[in-house]
Amino acid sequence: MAVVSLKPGYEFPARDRAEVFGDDMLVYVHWAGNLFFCAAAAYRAPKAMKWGDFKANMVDTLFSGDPDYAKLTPENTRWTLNDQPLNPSADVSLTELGITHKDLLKFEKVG
Amino acid sequence: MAKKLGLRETYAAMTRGVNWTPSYVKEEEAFPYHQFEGIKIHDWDKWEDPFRMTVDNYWKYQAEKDRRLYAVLDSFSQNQGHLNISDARYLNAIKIFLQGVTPLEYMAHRHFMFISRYIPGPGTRMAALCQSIDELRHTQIEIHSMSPYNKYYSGFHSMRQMHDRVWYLSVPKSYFDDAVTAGPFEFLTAISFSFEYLLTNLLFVPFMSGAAYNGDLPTTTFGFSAQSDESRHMTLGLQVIKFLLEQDEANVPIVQRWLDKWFWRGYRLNALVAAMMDYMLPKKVMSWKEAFELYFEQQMLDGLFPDLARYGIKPPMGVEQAIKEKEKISHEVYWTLYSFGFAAAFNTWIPTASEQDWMTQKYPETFDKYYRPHFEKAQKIADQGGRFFMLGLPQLCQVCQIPMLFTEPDDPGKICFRSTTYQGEKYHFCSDGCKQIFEWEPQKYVQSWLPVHEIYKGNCGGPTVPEVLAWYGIQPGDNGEYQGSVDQQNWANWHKDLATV
Amino acid sequence: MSYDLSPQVIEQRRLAYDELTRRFGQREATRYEEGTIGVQHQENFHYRPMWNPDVEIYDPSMTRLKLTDWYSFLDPRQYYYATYNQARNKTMENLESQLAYVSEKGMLDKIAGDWHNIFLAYLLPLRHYEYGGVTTMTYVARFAYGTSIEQCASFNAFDKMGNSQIITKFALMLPNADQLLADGKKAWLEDAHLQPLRSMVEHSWLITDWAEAIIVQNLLLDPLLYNLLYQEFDRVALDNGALAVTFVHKYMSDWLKDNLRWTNALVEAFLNDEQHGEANRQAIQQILDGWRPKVEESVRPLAAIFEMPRIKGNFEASWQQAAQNVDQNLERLGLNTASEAPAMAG
Amino acid sequence: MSATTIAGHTAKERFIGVDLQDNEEARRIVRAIVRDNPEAKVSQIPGLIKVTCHHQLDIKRATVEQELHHEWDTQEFNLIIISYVGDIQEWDDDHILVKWNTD
Repeated sequence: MAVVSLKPGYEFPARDRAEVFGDDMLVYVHWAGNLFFCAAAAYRAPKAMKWGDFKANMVDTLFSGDPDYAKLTPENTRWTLNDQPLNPSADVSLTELGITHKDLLKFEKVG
Repeated sequence: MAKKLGLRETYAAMTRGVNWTPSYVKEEEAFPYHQFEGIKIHDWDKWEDPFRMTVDNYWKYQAEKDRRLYAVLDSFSQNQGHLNISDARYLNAIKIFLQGVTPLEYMAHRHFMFISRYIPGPGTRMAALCQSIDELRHTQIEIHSMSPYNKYYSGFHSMRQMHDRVWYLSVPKSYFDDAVTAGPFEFLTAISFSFEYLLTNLLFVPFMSGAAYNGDLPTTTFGFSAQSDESRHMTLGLQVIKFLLEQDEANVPIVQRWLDKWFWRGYRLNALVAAMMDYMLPKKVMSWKEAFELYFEQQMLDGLFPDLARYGIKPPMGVEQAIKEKEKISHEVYWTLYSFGFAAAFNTWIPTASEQDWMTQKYPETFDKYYRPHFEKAQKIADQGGRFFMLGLPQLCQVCQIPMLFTEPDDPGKICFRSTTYQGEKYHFCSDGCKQIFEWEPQKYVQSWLPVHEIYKGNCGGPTVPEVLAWYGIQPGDNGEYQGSVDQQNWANWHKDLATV
Repeated sequence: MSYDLSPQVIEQRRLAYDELTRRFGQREATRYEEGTIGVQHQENFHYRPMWNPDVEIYDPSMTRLKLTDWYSFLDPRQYYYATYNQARNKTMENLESQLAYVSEKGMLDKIAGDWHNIFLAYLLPLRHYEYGGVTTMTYVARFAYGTSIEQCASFNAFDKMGNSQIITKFALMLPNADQLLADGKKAWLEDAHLQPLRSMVEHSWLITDWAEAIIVQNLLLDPLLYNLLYQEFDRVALDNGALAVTFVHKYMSDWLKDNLRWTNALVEAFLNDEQHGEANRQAIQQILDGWRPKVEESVRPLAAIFEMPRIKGNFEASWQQAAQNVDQNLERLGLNTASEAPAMAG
Repeated sequence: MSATTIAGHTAKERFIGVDLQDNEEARRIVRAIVRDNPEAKVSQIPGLIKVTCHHQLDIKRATVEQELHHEWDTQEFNLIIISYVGDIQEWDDDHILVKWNTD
């Protein structure tokens, strides 16, 4: 059902639309299967940032707060982007990996 | 000599009798807002207000209530009553109340004036006018009741600034902003019915009883005193719904959708209360689950909804999920507050061993399996001199604005992610309910002021945590771990001194 | 009590809420200050109102007047909810005991029969006037900026409802009350001498600038009407032995004085604002000059009631006196009065 | 009934009731309520007294006045009521009636 409004044209630009963030974008990262981290983390990251930098400077910094994070290796970690498999390599940019504004990344320990 | 009139006749003469339809200005110019929502009213005289409160009686009884209330507050301050609460940890629940709920009382005050101004029915206008100034009363008695605590404890000092800015307070703020920006009948359905009738007992009664049990005299006193006004507000809420449903069959689906929306909005807001009840009261009256069963399932589902079924109204969207969630939300929310405690204006802590055992007993299906392990791991970190925080910012639900912490209804081990795309932008939701609410009115929720995104846009004082905390008005001691906090140390010192007197 | 008071010194960490210490420095705050200053939300509103997307939930642009600091106005009566209620409860108890006395002594039975018709010509219809004033003031209470202003407007709205009900209460003491109330409403809707007033009230509901609404109702309309009826016509009632109603008149005229206290203080705050004072002065003067003739035209037909009692009143003298009272108040505020204003066309 | 067949929820017996502040006046009024509504159940949780009943709860001025030993205006009930469950169907000079609309 559409919004009901007395005045026609009850229409506003999305407050957090992609253009507001310029060359950056918002990305969410969730550690699936470990709810010691209660929710996905939100980041503002440059679109051109290399995956390796993103992982080392943003993801690792936060999730290493759980001692169990040390048990994760590239081999036993599975990544998804919007629930589709993702095989990131360190020197590829976020955009090249297909990540766009407000996308959800999940990682999970397998095996 | 005139005959003595009863309550009913006096009330009718004083409210109904004075109203008239304007003829020198167009009616739709004087009352422009009560039709755009599609609600049809044929006869305002069918409105019943069983309370029949007139202004003279109002002044009389309210003055008496306040006389009693302020006598207690004065005596509390004179006698250093704050030293008699069960434990300083308890006050963290009260800080959240002042930061989160008191500003909503004020919002209600202002917007019931809107209802009183723009609804053309005289019974409704009088009831709304009384409720408006009642809500001003609640704002002020809460501020006054907590003022003595502010003088000795952290977290009470900047209620309004925090409400406008701090991340977890955007949950209650966006809830009420949503209600007041809707049309008048939706506002009444949202606040008078869904909040004041459907959910108020769940929020207030166990909470105030908890205050009584934990020796918090001011909160007990203002709470019960406010609740006596609340009974009038509940009556208004139930009357609003019955009246809308009886006036025109075409109102039924509109009201049903509002009920669906506002039950879910209010229920999500209550998730904060769930955490406060189970984790922040050192002496516990009942668990969230028990309160939910008594005040929602028994009183509302079994009590109220059969009455509404005759109009074709069904229990609201999301009720099944809420029933499933009673086993888990208090734990999921408290764990989130603990994890982000560095940025909150209250303290958090690991529950004591006996408190954890109480949780096991109250939540045998879930606590030991899903939540106790978090506290054990956090304890291990603490034993090594650390304190676990999730040192980042969480993803938030676009509608309820709570971090995306809720799990799938049937799997407490898996976060519930929902999303949609609107005009090329992605939106994320914590539940089917919040997603549905967005899809009904996307033009509204694309405007949400999401605290996490605002920080990243640079609108909250700066890019670093200290800058954001300064912008929030959070001062050292307000936030973080309770053990070793200013409040904890003071409490220990004050009671050590007392022992030697 | 689990401890001994005398040797116990526990140092206070704070004297008051931050909002207040920022403003007043390190000192304790009063309950009025705590419950008023800075309470209204100020920023980061989530959604625009569907009923008017052009404004924010609280929006300073809803009046053309401006204050550099919206809390430079504080209620001189220092009313917050509790003190307001106690004050009103006291005056109400006083009125009730007076009305009980009136009833006990059968004073209403002794009023000459023509007074029932006179009540029908002013007092009974005026309970609708008061109710119309509620409508104007609830608008102000919702849209005024800042708690200190809207709180006064909220009490003002509730008072107006009270004033309306006090008239009803009085009417209910009269024989045939039901009929009198019905006839009073008919008079309000139809009688010629009341139509300009009803038109004025209905038009005041459409004023969108809330400060304008306060100025019109509280500085012009209420004072002129109250002075004319509850001061001037009160003397006529006394001359004619209608003692019973004088308690109601007195209540109303005391209320007007009380209500003028906050209104005048608010106008002074607007006029004295360092940055916006001069612009405010011009705007207020324009509002006064624009509305004064309409207000006078709406009240003047009440001349009719001065002719009704056995001992007639001198309407022209009373009118001069009532208008003069309005002027004196405006002069005290440093504003121009009707006589000084440029002649208004139409 | 369809209205209350909710997954995960077992319907219990329906009741109505009032929650009152635990003070001297309320305790006396509760005595009056129990006299007029013999099946009413009284229970206590910290700070408040719960009076619950199936079907209906009728609070009568005359009985309350006998218990209080002074005149009592039904509107004074406003001073002690904290909450209620049900629908207040009547509140006049002589009594206050709480019940649901359907049985």
